[in-house]
Amino acid sequence: MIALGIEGTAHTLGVGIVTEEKVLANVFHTLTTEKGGIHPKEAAEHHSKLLKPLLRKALGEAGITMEDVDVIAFSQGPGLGPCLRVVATAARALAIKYGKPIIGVNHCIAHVEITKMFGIKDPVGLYVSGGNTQVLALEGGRYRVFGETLDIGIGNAIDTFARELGIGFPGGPRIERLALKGERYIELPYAVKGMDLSFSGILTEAVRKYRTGKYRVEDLAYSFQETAFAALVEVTERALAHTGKDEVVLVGGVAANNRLREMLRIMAEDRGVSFFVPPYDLCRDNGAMIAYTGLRMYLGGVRFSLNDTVVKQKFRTDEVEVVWD
Amino acid sequence: MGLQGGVMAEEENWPIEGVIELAFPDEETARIVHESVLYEHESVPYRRSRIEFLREGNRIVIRFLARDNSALRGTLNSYLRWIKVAMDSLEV
Amino acid sequence: MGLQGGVMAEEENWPIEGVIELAFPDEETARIVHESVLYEHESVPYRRSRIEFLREGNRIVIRFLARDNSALRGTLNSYLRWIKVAMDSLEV
Ligand SMILES: Nc1ncnc2c1ncn2[C@@H]1O[C@H](COP(=O)(O)O)[C@@H](O)[C@H]1O
Ligand SMILES: [Mg+2]
Repeated sequence: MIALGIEGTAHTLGVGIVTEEKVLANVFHTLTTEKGGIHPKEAAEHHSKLLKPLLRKALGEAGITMEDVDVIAFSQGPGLGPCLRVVATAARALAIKYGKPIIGVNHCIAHVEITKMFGIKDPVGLYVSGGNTQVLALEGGRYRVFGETLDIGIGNAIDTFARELGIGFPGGPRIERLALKGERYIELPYAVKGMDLSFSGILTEAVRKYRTGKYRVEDLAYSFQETAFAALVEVTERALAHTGKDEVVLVGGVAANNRLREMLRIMAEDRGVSFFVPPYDLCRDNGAMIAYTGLRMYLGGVRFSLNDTVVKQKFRTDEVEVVWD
Repeated sequence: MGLQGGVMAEEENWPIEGVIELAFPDEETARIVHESVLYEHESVPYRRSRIEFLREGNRIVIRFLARDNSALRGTLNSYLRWIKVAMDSLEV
Repeated sequence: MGLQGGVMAEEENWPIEGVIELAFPDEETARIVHESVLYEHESVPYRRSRIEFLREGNRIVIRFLARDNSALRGTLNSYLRWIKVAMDSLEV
């Protein structure tokens, strides 16, 4: 079967086409602004302009037409209202015109589900992106959140710090490069808060220390990463211990970071669990993960009426009954 | 002009009123576009604007009241964006 | 609905038509806003949208035709922005 998925929860619009086994097309475009941050209506406008070209590009790359598609999936939430509404409207129009089933997909779950295309069975997921930071895993028929950020996403924390240093957006790759030249660890607040995470303390303190002019930026970048990532690894390890699962996956835009990969791999090896990171185009926000999750849901018997397609800005990870696994 | 229809009440609080009609090549296209956007329409909170969103044959009719200029702009931009997206999706 | 008035011709090429009416507290305000915006109105080139921009008593009436959705949005946003600017300057 073939599924087409449209992703558009935040600043990336993506269209993916997949089968149960492989990705036939996965195209996207991200709205970038100089100042960083996103204005929801601007992002919605971006998505509405790019929708047709991206749909055409994806169909072209997959070498199929809309008639060949069996299921239409879209990112139903969580995300920015105006962006979600664009994507849902497009998915409905396609579904009605071509008479295909439509499935609304939870974005956070899709980030983890796509790893199953690579043989992963039942992982603990560390999902790290600009706006989201979550440790999630299936338990009792739902994806439970075993820890998440109480304030900003790890990606946003890094980007904000980078902007403060005047090294532009997106900050992640640049902070990573700077951190390689770090030599000295500078104390920053610990980010684990009970079960959850908080990155605003690290950010505030790193910025304060930077402004004193007494610290090397390389050391600050290095310390920022070490402190924040240690917290992510700790919460992930706790979820592994709690669930007894033997697979851990790293997903989301921040999964690009080699230091985070390394720290997680070491933890996984220590525990004797397997560790997997999907190819980056399937880690970042993308349509293929939406298509794939929609397809799995459909094959597992999930059906949506048009009434069920209303967007959910605050769509919670544990709201979805995982009947398809 | 004087609009008819359900949304037209409390004139003083809604100093802006209007209608936009969009003609489509055929009734089927109008129906798909209308139905695709209808679910967004139904989840729009009533606040500073009120909207009727109807299909009549091959036309979509948007009737509106608004408390102020910027409410109107925001609302019309949303509806026109959704309509564009639905129309574009039909052309792939 | 069927709009009357001078701009309403060539239906096929102008699949979008509409009217927006804005009521002002009094005729004087409507007159000043209308006059301020009129200069902008008169310098807008006829291209993918056509606009009639009138005052009737305490109301400003915008009647329009557009070739497509984005032409309509562009035009409406301009007019509503000019009107807002004119209104804002009356309040200083
Ligand atoms: N090498 C990297 N290290 C850390 N963060 C990164 C890296 N590459 C990208 N990011 C971050 O990933 C986020 C975007 O991912 P997403 O929100 O999933 O689209 C941004 O906050 C980026 O700064
Ligand atoms: Mg994401």
